[in-house]
Amino acid sequence: MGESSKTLLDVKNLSKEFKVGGGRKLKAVNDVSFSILEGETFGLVGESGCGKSTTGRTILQLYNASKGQIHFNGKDILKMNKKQKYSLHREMQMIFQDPYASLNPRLTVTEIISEGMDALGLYKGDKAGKYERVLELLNKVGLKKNHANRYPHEFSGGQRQRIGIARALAVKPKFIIADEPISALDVSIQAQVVNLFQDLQEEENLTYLFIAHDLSMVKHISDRIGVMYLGKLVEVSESVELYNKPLHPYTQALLSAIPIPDPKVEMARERIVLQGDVPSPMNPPSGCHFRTRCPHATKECQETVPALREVENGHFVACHLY
Amino acid sequence: ACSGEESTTSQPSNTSNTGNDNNSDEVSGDEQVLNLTAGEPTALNPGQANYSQDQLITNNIQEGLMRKGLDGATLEYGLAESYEVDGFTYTFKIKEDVIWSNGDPITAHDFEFAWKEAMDPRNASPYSWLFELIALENAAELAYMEVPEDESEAETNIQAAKDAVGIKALDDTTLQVTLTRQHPAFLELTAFPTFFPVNQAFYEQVGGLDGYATEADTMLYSGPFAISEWSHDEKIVLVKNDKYWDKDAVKLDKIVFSDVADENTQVQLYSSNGVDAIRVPNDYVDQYKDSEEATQYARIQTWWFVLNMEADGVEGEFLRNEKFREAMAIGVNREELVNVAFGGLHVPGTGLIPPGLAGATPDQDYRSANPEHTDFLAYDFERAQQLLEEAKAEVGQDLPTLGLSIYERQSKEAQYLQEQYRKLGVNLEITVTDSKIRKSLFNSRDYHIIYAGWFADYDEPSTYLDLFSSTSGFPKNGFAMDEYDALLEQTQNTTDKEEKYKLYAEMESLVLSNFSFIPMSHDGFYSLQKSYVKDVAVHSTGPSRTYKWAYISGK
Amino acid sequence: MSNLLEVKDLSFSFDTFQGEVEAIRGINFELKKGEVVALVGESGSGKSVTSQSIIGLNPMPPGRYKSGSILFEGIDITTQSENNMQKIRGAEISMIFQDPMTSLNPTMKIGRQIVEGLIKHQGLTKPEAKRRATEMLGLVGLPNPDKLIFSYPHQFSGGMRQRVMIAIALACNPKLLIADEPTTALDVTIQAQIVELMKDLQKKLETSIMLITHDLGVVANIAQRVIIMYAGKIIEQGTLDEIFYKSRHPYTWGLLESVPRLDSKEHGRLASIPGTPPQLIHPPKGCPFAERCEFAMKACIEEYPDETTLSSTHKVNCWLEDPAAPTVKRPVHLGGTI
Amino acid sequence: MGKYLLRRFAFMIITLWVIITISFFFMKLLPGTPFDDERIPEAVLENMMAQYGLDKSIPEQYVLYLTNVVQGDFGVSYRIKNRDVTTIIAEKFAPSAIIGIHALIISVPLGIILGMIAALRRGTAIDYAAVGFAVIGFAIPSFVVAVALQYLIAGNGLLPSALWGTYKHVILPSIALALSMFAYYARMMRSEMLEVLGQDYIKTAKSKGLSRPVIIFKHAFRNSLIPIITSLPVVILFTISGSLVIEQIYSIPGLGTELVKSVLSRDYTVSMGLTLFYAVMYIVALFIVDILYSVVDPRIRVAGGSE
Amino acid sequence: MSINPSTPEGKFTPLNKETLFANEKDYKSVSFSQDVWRRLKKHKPAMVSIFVLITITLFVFVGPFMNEHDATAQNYEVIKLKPTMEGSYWFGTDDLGRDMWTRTWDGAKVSLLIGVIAALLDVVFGIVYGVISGYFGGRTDFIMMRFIEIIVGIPNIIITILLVIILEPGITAIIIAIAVSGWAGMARLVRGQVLSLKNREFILAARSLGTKPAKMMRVHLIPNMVGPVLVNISFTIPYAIFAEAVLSFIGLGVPVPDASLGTLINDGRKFLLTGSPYLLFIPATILTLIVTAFSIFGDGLRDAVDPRLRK
Ligand SMILES: Nc1ncnc2c1ncn2[C@@H]1O[C@H](COP(=O)(O)OP(=O)(O)OP(=O)(O)O)[C@@H](O)[C@H]1O
Ligand SMILES: Nc1ncnc2c1ncn2[C@@H]1O[C@H](COP(=O)(O)OP(=O)(O)OP(=O)(O)O)[C@@H](O)[C@H]1O
Ligand SMILES: [Mg+2]
Ligand SMILES: [Mg+2]
Repeated sequence: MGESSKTLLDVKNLSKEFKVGGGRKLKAVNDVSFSILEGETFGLVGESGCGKSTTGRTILQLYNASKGQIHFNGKDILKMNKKQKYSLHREMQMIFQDPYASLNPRLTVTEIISEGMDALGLYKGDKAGKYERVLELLNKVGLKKNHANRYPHEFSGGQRQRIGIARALAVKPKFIIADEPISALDVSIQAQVVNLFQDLQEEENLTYLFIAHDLSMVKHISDRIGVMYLGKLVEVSESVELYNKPLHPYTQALLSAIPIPDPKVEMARERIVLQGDVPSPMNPPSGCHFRTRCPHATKECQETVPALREVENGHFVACHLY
Repeated sequence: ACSGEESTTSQPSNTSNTGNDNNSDEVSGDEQVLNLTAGEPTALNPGQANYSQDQLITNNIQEGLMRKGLDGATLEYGLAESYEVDGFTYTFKIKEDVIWSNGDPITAHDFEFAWKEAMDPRNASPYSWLFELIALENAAELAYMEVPEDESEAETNIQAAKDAVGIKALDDTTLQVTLTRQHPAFLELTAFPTFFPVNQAFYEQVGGLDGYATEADTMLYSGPFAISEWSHDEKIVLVKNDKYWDKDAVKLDKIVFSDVADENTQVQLYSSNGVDAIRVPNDYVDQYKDSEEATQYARIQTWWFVLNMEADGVEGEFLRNEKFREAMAIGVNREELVNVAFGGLHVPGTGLIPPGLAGATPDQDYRSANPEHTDFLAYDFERAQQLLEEAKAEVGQDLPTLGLSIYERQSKEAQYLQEQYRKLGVNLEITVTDSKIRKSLFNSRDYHIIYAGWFADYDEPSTYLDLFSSTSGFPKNGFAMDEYDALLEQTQNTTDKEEKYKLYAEMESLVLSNFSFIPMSHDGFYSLQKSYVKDVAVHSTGPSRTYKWAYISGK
Repeated sequence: MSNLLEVKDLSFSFDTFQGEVEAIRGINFELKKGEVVALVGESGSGKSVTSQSIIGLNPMPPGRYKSGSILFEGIDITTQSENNMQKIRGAEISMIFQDPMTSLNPTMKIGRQIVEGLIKHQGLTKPEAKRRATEMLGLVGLPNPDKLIFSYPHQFSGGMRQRVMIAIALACNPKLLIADEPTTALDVTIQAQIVELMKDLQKKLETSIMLITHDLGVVANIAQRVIIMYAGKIIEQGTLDEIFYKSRHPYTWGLLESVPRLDSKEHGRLASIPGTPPQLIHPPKGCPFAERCEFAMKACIEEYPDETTLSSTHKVNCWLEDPAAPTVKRPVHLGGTI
Repeated sequence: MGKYLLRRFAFMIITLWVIITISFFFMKLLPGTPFDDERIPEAVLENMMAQYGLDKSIPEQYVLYLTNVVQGDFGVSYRIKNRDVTTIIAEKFAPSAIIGIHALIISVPLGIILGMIAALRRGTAIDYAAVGFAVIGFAIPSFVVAVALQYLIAGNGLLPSALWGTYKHVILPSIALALSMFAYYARMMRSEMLEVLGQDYIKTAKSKGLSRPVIIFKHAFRNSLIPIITSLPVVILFTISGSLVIEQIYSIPGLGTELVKSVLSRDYTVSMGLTLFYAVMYIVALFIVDILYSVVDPRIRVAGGSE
Repeated sequence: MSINPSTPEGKFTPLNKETLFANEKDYKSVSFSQDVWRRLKKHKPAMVSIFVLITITLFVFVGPFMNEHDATAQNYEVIKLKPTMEGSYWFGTDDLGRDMWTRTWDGAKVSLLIGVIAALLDVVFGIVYGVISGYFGGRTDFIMMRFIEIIVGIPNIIITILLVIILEPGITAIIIAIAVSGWAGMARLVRGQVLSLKNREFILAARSLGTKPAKMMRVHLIPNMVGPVLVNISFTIPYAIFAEAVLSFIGLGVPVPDASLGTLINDGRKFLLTGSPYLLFIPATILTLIVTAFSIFGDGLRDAVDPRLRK
């Protein structure tokens, strides 16, 4: 991380629409732009349904983007042919939210971890080599050799998530999209996994897109953070800066809504409690999507969509207040 | 007629008579209602009546020139009062005061109209060939004519042909029928539904062919009964016809024919007094044959194996081999067959022509008069084996499994035969086919052996022998013999009965010794009839029963 | 303050195919009038079973009480007939469940779902009950309550539904409200709304609340007392301050440490508890945490430690409290003193 | 909504058209003709075929049939002279429907009640007995049931053993038909009820202190009925459209028998008419299912229709 | 955080963690199917059903050889014999004097065969169709599903009868006919499974690893539908057996002299009134047993594979 690094991923004006019943369209991701530097952890936060997973999956080409560009390592992913896209998986991997649903219950740990290697044709014909690699990976994520031939249902949630991580690491990717990798885990386990993430980043020089709704964890692990609301990126900033000086009213509310496990701090805290619920992405409010819940909403907010602008060095916000 | 599956399952045979739901104690005070079973008629327009149930009901609601009497066979006058024969021309006098159920008089014109309508090629009557059979003048020209596309042209041509046909109403009560030669069953056939009258005015009023006799009220009745209710596929209710000329002879008030297709259900109904008579299904014979209510009847009918001499392949080679066919014919014990598979109900099939069909003299039927003509069919297992070996040697191949097509209800006897032939060394594979498939197998010669049958339409051997001429189109197995055709023609021109029957016997032997039609059994059946049902006339040919004289007593 | 609820030596097990699941094993605690107590623990530690025992909703069978009593205002819940329980439920004790999406009957209008309890417990007539239902919906901050009572649950968002659940639970002015992870299924901003609402209502109505959660942040915000559960046992309980600043159990420490704090500047590693909680089918006979405990000693796996009373409110079950045991210092960065 | 209905209707028409086409050509594959007398001379047979338009090429016949159907003319039966297909179906439908409805009236409520009792007494002897009965009731072939009833009950003269006409004739076939349905619904209700009883909102209802009967009838019952009610249209369709076996054994002039009869006797027009009739009924039933869903389940009401 | 070095007794000696986890070594791995089997074993009715099915299957193969009679051999001396030990006619004889014991087991074999093969065909068709429809989705799915509606819209019995007639009656025709009209349900089930699996994260994970569609179906989709598919099969088999019985009823069943339970029962109807009711009741009982066993087994299986019951 650091200023000298080059940009690994550059997302420009990315949009993703889903067709839903009755010929209507749902804009899950709406004109989102951000970039991630090599070796950096970029956090993406926002409430349920705001399009975080969709962003991640679109980058990984699990969904076809509706609009925009995604440059990875300087190459435009969206213009790649099928074959190139396959080889892309070697560099980009994903870790999923639900440790129970993300492992095929019919496969052994070895089979799960070697799937990516098989798909890319690594260790073709070299069974022993492959197995060696599996054991190495298991060791790396803190599992034991004797776990290799077990089935997922024989593991606890935290252990499963480790298997998922090992699977992603198997192809030696540069870039990992972690889609809420810890939200389904017990508190005492979350820390184990987050630590593992950090260790791996150091060892393998990984770049992360870390998706979560738990701002405290995101802040802990990320260098920079993007805040999403209803398909839009509303604020992007260095994580400490974001915490110290949230600009967007939504970010402010989000921060203040996070409960802090310290009674004294909690007691002293002044809380911005937002009114109302997140509107449906099917028909988002006009203008600024957040205006329906924003304490500062003006007429302008109703009319024009605020663009994401750099208000301070490296601190972007999409709000008419700035 | 052919012994089809439908014609036997819901045959006249399983209609029976009798009974009512009410029991009053006075003998004479019984409610005169009879509950019977019969399949849904396919047509009650006499010219279209085809299946046995059609004929049964038509026979009881209409009347021909003649009618079969209470003894089942003797011809009585029906609507005719008298007739005269002059060479091959018959002149019938119609009774003066006979009327249709709507009050219109029944006239000679009604007969002329009905017969011509039955021959009209546009109407495609299933029995139009009967007119050719009796040698009605110019009947074939009309019945088998090719109908021109153009409607008016068709009308003209047909009208012309109709005018040429040898039937004419000379006046309201005089009907002249001109034949080109003598047919022995002609008079009997005037009691057959195809020859029954139709009232032209009414016929046209209800829409002609498409409308006549499709419902109870779209037909007129000339017979002892009229239909009061016709619930299709459920039941037909007949009531006494008050306009019938001989209505005093009719004692029943009502006959209910219910359509009960399932044999087991029929038995259930009989035993729970739901119906008064049934034909005993083969499987129930043991149970009922000693019952007081059971009567055994012979149905004039023959069941035979038809061996297809035009089949393809090795199978065909065997079927064309006379030794093989003979082995098939003598390799089966018909005595055992009738005992095991028919509960002793049938008689062993000893010839083409079943027992019961009229012989040369009134005191003797044809079959018993000609036993020696079929001696070569006698069971001889060893010889059969030997013949089979010889056949194999001649063909030079192993005998493959042959297909045997049967109706579902022949399953038991077929399985018996299959086992017997297996012992002989002939393997048969049984396929159950319905009559539609059988028909197409026949036509395309796409079969090895079919287990078929034929029952007499009238009481004279030619009802069978006529079938085997090369022009009848009946033998669909490659059987054709000039010698036979010549003999047939000879019989048609022979007036001497004795002489004729001699020729008949010769013809029969000719067919049988070809061994491509192998008789298995002659039909017989038990009818269960409640003892309170009296005087039902049972016929062994044509429509199966007449209820004109029937009554209930002592229920 | 007198005790509203006293749970004494309560054990509860489920008989399953695999064997007996000892879901809770001899727990003791009490709850005072007007108090907010948080029950904290990891998944499967027995929080829900505990709370459902109190309201008598554990499925029996397969569940069964093995020992102990639950005294609610002096009445032992474990021995009450179903009929008596029906009088208590909803009227004296009511409950909010974790998932508002599934906890409301999807085919019944909101209004009726609130009214039911009112008619049953307070003997109100229908119009009265309806009026009260409207009032309750207003109280939990839902707009247009008089219209909402005719809506079906699916027309509401999760936050709104959870408010409806709260309205239902509070409709009959219960003395005790059990909230089983009421905000876990909700978004952070909505969670904040609900927590604020509960706090407000608690103040207004003086209902005692037993809040079940694994989120220490929420605990810090709302609770007065905290009970920490682990593998079917209560391992530590105390006031908010006692737990957050003076806790004595290594597990409590671990819990507190493993949550990153927004205000902490450093970007370093989180303290984590290795391993996973034990199975409850054949639970270890000693301290269930021993396997994961940094300080585990021989005694820990042999015998379960007795309760040590540190203050009238602060109790802990840990062998480290044994005078003979080595002294272990509380991690410094957790704050507080000792 | 209007647009939705229109679209739906358009699909129905297309579906029907495809069904007509498939079954038409399929039936033409059958060997044999409707006219089977072996003695009918070829000339006469040809005339007969011509009379029904069967001499034309199959595509021609198809076009003709389709044109007629569009005009509401389903033709006349080949088997029974001059009987209109529409009339045949109308007449045959009545007995089938009567028996079907009786069977439904007997089986559905009883099945639901039994299933409910079993669910509420889960794990007890009552439950085992009910489940056992339901499983076996479902497994006994209907013709064995029908014959046994005929033998045991009608054999004693209590009820007519077969035939059609009076109300007495309805009872046995209805019971025979009802048994397997009864068993089916008992099982279905039991599992639905258990499923619903395990739902969170039942816990909520309990936590309100509602009594067991209130919970069962106001909360559980209605929701467990949803799948049953919504499955009903299709089940009703199959029930009232006639059971071949029952009709045959009790000699009832119904649709089931007619269907088999018509196919076996190559009565193309009737077979086609019946196929169409069933298809239309089926499609309509599916449509009703959709509507029912939105009626009984408010979650779907708002979502609006399909997909 | 440090441990005070002064430890008075062994009781408070720090533990060596290695020994604590030592017992993990002899852990035996259990695959998903073993897990299901383990659960199934606890389902008593299902186990009884399996036992019944195995017993019947055993008799189906061994039964005919237990006495000296042949299924089609006719012995006119012993027509319609009641079940007796004498001459080892344990189930009696029929109206052609054939041994019912042998015929019943042979018939059960045919019925089971029809059930099993029809189910297999069903599975093959249904799975292929359903997987394609569900996996490719969109227009393909739409058209394929409409086609299913059409198939279901044509009465089953018509399709079955037509096929049996066209293909000439025989076991093959019956199996094909039953399979053709039966696969739609399976296809729908499979499609539904695929649709729900498609959004499961492990499928997304496989896609993100670059797994190709063929492997995707083989490794990820199909194995994970095994549970519901098996449950469906356990209901398809009795359905097929029933369907054959109904075909027997209209005379389109297994060709004579072979027997299936359906033809035996149908033939047996006439013996109810003629003093040999056992000719109906024996095959009927066996059919009922088979169907009952299958459906109870299916229930048990459903419980065993139901993810909601899984932890
Ligand atoms: N395959 C899909 N088809 C249709 N709509 C979809 C699909 N996937 C996601 N959506 C919709 O797109 C929106 C964004 O979804 P997404 O999963 O990206 O949100 P998220 O921020 O990851 O939420 P969460 O925190 O719940 O995971 C949601 O409204 C969701 O309903
Ligand atoms: N009906 C039941 N049958 C069998 N075991 C059960 C049942 N209900 C709960 N358990 C078991 O009891 C133990 C405690 O469960 P409980 O639901 O109280 O945990 P919890 O602390 O509420 O966890 P969570 O945070 O996941 O809700 C668990 O091991 C659970 O598996
Ligand atoms: Mg997501
Ligand atoms: Mg819980």
